[in-house]
Amino acid sequence: MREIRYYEALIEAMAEEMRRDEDVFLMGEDIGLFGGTFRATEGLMAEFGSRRVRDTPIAEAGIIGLALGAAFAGLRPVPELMTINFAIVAMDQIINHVAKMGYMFGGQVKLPLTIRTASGGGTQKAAQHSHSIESWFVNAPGIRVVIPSTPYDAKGLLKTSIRSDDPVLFIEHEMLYSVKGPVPEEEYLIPLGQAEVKRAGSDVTIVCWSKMVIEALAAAEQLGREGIGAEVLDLRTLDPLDWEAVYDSVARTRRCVVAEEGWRTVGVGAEIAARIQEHLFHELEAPVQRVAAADVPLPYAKNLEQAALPHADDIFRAALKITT
Amino acid sequence: MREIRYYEALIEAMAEEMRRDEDVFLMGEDIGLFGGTFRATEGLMAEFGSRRVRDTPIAEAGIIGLALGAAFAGLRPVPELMTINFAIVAMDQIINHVAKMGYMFGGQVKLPLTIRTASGGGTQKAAQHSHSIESWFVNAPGIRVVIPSTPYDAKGLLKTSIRSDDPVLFIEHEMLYSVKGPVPEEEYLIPLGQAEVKRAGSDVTIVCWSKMVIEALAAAEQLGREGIGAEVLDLRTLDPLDWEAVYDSVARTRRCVVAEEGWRTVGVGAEIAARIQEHLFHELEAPVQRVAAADVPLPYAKNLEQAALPHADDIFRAALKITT
Amino acid sequence: MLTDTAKNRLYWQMLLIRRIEERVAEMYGEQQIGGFTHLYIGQEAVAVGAISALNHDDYVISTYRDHGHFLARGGDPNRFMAELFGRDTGICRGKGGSMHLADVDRYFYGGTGIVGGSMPIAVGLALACSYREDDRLALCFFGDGATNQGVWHEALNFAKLWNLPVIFVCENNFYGIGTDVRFSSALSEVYKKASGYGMPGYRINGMDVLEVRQLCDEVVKHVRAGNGPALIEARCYRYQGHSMTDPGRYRARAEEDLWRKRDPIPRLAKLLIDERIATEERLAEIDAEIEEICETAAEFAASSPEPPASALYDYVFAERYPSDPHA
Amino acid sequence: MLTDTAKNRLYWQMLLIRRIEERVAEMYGEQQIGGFTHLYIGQEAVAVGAISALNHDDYVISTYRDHGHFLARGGDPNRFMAELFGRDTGICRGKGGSMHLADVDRYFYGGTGIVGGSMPIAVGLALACSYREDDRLALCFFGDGATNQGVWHEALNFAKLWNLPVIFVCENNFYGIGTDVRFSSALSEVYKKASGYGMPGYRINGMDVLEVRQLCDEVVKHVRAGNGPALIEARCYRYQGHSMTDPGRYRARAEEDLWRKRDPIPRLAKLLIDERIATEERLAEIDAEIEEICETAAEFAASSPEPPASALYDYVFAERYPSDPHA
Ligand SMILES: Cc1ncc(C[n+]2csc(CCOP(=O)(O)OP(=O)(O)O)c2C)c(N)n1
Ligand SMILES: Cc1ncc(C[n+]2csc(CCOP(=O)(O)OP(=O)(O)O)c2C)c(N)n1
Ligand SMILES: [Mg+2]
Ligand SMILES: [Mg+2]
Repeated sequence: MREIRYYEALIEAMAEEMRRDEDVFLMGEDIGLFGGTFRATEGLMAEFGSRRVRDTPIAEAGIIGLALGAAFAGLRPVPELMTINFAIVAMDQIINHVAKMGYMFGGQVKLPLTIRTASGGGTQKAAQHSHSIESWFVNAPGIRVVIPSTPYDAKGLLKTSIRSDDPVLFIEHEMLYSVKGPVPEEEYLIPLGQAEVKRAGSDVTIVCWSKMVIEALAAAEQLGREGIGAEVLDLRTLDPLDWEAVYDSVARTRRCVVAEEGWRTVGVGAEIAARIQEHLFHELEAPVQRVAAADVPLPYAKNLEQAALPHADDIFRAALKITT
Repeated sequence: MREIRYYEALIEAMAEEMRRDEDVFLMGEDIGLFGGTFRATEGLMAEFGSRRVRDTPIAEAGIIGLALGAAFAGLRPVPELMTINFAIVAMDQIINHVAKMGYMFGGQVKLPLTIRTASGGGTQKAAQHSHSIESWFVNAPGIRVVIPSTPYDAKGLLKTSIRSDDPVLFIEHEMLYSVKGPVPEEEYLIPLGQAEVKRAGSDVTIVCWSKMVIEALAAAEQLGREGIGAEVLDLRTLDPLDWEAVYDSVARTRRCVVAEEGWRTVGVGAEIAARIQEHLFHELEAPVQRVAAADVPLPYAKNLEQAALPHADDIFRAALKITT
Repeated sequence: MLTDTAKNRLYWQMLLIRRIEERVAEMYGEQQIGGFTHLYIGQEAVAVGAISALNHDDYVISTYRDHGHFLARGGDPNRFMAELFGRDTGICRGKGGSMHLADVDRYFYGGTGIVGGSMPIAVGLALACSYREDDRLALCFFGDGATNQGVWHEALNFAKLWNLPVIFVCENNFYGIGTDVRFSSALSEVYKKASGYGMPGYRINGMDVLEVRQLCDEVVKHVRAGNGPALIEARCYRYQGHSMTDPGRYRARAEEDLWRKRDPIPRLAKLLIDERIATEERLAEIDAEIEEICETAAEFAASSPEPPASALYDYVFAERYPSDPHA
Repeated sequence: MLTDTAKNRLYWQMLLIRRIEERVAEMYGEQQIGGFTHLYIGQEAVAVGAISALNHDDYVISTYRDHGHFLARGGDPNRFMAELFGRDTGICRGKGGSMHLADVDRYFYGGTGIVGGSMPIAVGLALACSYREDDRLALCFFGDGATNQGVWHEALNFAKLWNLPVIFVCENNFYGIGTDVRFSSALSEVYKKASGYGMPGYRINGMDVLEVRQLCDEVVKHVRAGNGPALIEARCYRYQGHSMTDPGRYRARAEEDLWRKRDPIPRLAKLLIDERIATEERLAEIDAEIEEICETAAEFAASSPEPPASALYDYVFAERYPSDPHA
C-alpha cells in the first residue's frame, strides 16, 4: 500500500469530504493562503476557493461561534483551532455552546461540526504552547473526542467525524504530522468508538492514544526483549471510548499501564485506572500504572521539557514494575 | 459559639483581610452597589468604597487579566467570577496566564490573587449555569483549588487564600451560602492542604468536598442506622490535596466511596480512585466507588435535574454495596 | 407604511408577551417555574417591532431574556409555558427552561445564558446565508451589558469583515443586573460602538414599536441588499428586576416611574384609538383573547407530564454508541 | 528636543537588537535555540522609540515577539541569550525561552504567547498605578492581529472606563503570520479602532525612531497627567518570516523591498551623520562594541549550565505543601 504522511492523510480526508458535500467548508487562522501552520490544509484553497476555505482573524471564540451558527443553519463546518492551546480561548463557545445546545434545545438542532486542532509538546514551545488537555473535553459531555495516532486512522476518522451529526473535537499531534504510514487509495471510513490493538501481547496491556502510541510501541519492543508480551491498545477516540476493548484486554493480561501526554493528576488515565479497578477488581494482579506528564507547566529548556514529558522508557519501567 | 451563614463568613474574611492589608481589593460583576449575587460582598462597598470594591463590566477574561496585572504590581486582588460557569469564558486568562506566568518567568513574580467563584447545581439553572468543573483546575498545575463546605472552613480558608502568594481558585457553592454554622469571633486561619474528618467511622471512608459533604453526612447517618460506621473526610482543598489523610483513612476502613458533584467521567473522583488503588492495592477490600453527576449537560426539568445530580442516597447505596 | 391590520397585530403581540409574562411571574411565585427566569416586561416594543420586520425564514437569536423574542417570533404559548414548567411537552422537552427557548421551525435559535455568547452564533447563521447566497439574514438581540464582552467584538469584526447579512439589536435597558451602563461601557451610547467596525449604527426609542418597526424595515432592506451588517441601539427599560429573585433596589423610583409613563403598550393603544384603527371594545376583546391564551397555556403546562426519567441522556448526542453511558 | 546623546543612544539600542537577533537566527540554525522564536528585525524603531520615552519604573508588557522590547528596556544580553539557549543563567532560568522573557527588576512583565493575552494584564498594571495614586503608567505592545481578539476589546474598555494610565502600542506590521491585516480587521487602519472607546488614537511611522519617540513623549505626558489611555498605531514591517520556521511566501518581493528601503537603522545613521551628531568612525565603533556584546552573550549562554533536573518543579508555586508532587 502507498505510504503518505499524517498531514497528507488529513488533507485527503478534507478534500474528499468537500468534493462529496457542498455544505462542508473550512475556516481558521492561516489555513488558506498560508496553507496551514502544519500544512494540513495545503492546496485546499487552490481547489475549493476562498468561499469554502476561509482565512479568519485571530479570534478563536468567534471562529467556533460562527461555525456553530453555520451548523445550526445546516452547513457542516470544519473549523480549525491552530493549536489546542487556543481552544482554551474558545472554551466557552466549545463547552457552553457547542457541547450543550443540542441538549438544552431538546434535540431540535443537530451540530455537525468538527473542530480540528493540534496538541502536544516536545519541541520546546514552553508553557503556553504545549498542552494536552483532552481530559477536559472528555469530562464535559456533548462533544466527541477523536485523537488518531496514524495516517490511516487520521484519514478514516476525520471523514467519519465530518459526516457525523454531532460536534467532534478532532485532536491531531504536532509531532505526528510528518509521520508516514500506509493509506489505501480507495475510500474508507473508520467508525468512532473502536479501539485498535496496534500490537498483541498477553502479559500487560498498554492503553494509549495519539503520540503515546508510538512511545508505547517502542516500549513494547523493549519489553519483548525482556520476554514480556505487551499489548498496545490504541483508543483512537476518547468519547466514545471503547471500554469493552479495554476490559477485554486487561481481563486477559491482568495488568495495565495507561500512557498519556497530558498532566497526570486528573488526566484521562485516572478515569481509565478508576474504571478498570471498578470492573476488574478481582482480575487485576497489580495496580493500574499511569505514565503521564509531570504536573508542571511545560518548561522551555530542552532537558527539563524532556524530563516533564512521558517517554517509551517510562512506559517500559511502569510495565516492568508490574510484570516482574 | 455564635452561628453565622456561609456567605456572612465570607464577608467577614474579606473585611478582615481588607482592614489588615491596604493592598487587598475586590473586583467583579455586581459585587459593589448590588452587594453580590449571593450577598457574599454585601456591605463591603459601604465600608471600603469604590476604590477597593470595584464593580466591573461583564468581561470575565478582562477581570482576571486585570487582577493578574495588579498582582504583578504587588497588589493582592480578590476578583470574583459571579459563577464558575463564567470562569469558562476566562479560561485562557486563568490557565494560560494566572497559572503559568510564575513558572514561565522563572519565579520572578508572585501571583497573590484569589479568584472567588460559585459552583454547583440544584436549582434548575440548566445546562450553562450548573457547572462543577473543579477537575479542570486540579488537572492544570499552577493554581490552588480551595472548596470549603462549612462557614467555619470558608472563613478560615479564604483568609489563608488571600494571604497566599500563589493564585487560588476559591470555589463556593450556590446551595451553601445560606447554610449556618459555628464561627468564632476571634480571628483564625486554616492552612491549605489539610483535609478534615467531619465524622469518624471505621467501616468505609467517604471522600468528599463542598456541598457533597452535607450529602455524605446524611448518608453516613443512614449507614449508621444499618450498623455501618462511615468516616466522612472533607478534603477542603483539592490542590494541595491531603493525600496522607486519604490514605490513612482508607488504610483503616479498607473501603472508599468518593462523592463529587461534577461529571463522573474524568472527575476528581477518578484521580482519587486511581491513586487509592495505586497506594493501597492490597489493603482494599472492594473497588473504590464513585458517586458523581450523570454525564449530561444539566437539564432544567426538576425531576431530570435531580436524577442527574448525586445525592445522599446514592452515596448510601454505593457504600452499602461495598460493606455488605 | 404599515396597514391597520399590521398595527393591530403589533399591539396584539406586545400584549401577549406582557400578559403571558405576568402569568409566568405568578407561576414562579407558586414554584411551578424554577431556575433563572428573566422577564421582558417593558421591552416588548423591541422584540415585536424588530421581528415583525423580518421574513418568516430569517434567523433570530436571543439571550436568556428570551420570552419576548420567542413569542414575537410566533412560538406556541402552550409549549412555551410547558417548557417553563419543565414538562415533556415543552418546546425543548423540559431540557432548556426559561433561558434556553428555541423554535427551530421558526428559525429561532434561542436562548443562551452566557452574556455575549450568542453573538458569534448569530454571525454564523448570517455566514450560512452568505455561503448559500440566499437572501436571508440573521437578527441578534443582546443587552447593553453584553457589548463589553470580548466575543461581542469578535462577532462585529467578523460580520463587517465578511460583509455578512446580520443585524445586531442592542436592547439598552441601561442596566446589566444592577450595573448602570455608564459603569460598564466606556461608550455608554452603544450605537457609537459601531464606528470601531466601520459599520452603521442607529439609535432608536425602544419604547415605541412603530419607530422600532420603521427603522428595522429600512435596515433589513439595506442588509438584505448585500450592504453588510448594522448595529441598532434600542433604548428601553425593564420594569421588573433582573430576574425573579432581584428586588431591583439599585434603581431610583423616579427613574422607574418615568419609564413606566413611556410604556409601549398604552402608547400604541392610544394611537390605535386616536387614529381610529381600533375601538376600545376591540382592545378589550383582544385582552380577553389573550387572557384565554394565557389560561390555556398555564393549563396545558400544568396538565402535561414531566419528562420520563429515561429521557435523561436523550439529545446529549444525535448519534449513540454502545459505550455511551446508558446507551 | 532630544539631545545628541539621546539620539546616539537610540541608534545604539536599535543596532543592538538588530545584531543580537541576527545572532539568534544563527544560533537557531545551529539548534542551540529551539521552540518558537519570533524575530523583531525591522521593527526596532518602535520598541526603542516608545520605551525610551518612559521612566525607569513604568511598566512594559509585550507578546511572544519580545526580544526587542526586552533589550530596549535594558535587559541583560547575556541572560537574554542564556534564556534562549534554555540555560539556568537565563533571565527566566530557562523556563520561559524566547516567547516568555520577563525582567521584573526593569518592570518588564514580558512575554506571553497567547495573542491578545497580555492586553488586560497591562491594564491591570495600570490599575495598580491608579490604585496607588503614583504617577507611573503601563505601556503595552501588541500586533495588528491581536486587535481582533475579544480580550483586546475588554482591555480597551476597562482602560477608558476607569481612566487608567495605559498606552496601547499596536505594531502594525500588516500581517498576523501570513494573514494580511485587511483580511483580519474590518477597520484595517488600527488607530481608528480607538473611536469605539472614546479614546484618542494616533498613527505614526514606526520605521522612524524619532517620530515614534516624539509622539510617545507627548502621549506619555498626556497619560501621566491623568487623562486616561491612548492607542498608538505604529506602522512597521518585520523583515523575517513570522517565526524561524516561516519562509514568508505570502508577501510580494516588491513589498519587502520597499520596506527594506525604509529600514530605521540606516535612516537614523544617515541623520546622525548628516546632522554631525556622529561620525562614520563612531558608528563603526558602535558596531564593534555591539559585536562584542553579542559575542559575549553567545559565549555566556553556551558556557552556562542547563537547569538541574531538580528544578523541574521549582516556581510552579511560591508556597509548597507536603502533598505537592515532588514537594
Ligand atoms: C459570561 C456571563 N457573565 C455573567 C453572567 C451573569 N449575568 C446574567 S445576565 C447579566 C447582565 C446582562 O446585562 P445586559 O447584557 O444588559 O442584558 P439585560 O439583562 O439587561 O437584558 C449578567 C452579568 C452571565 N450570564 N454570563
Ligand atoms: C490566541 C492565539 N491564537 C493564535 C496564535 C498563533 N499565532 C501566534 S502569532 C500569530 C499572529 C499574530 O499577529 P500579530 O498580532 O499581527 O503580531 P505579529 O506576529 O505580527 O507581531 C498567531 C495567529 C496564538 N499564539 N494565540
Ligand atoms: Mg441591560
Ligand atoms: Mg502583525
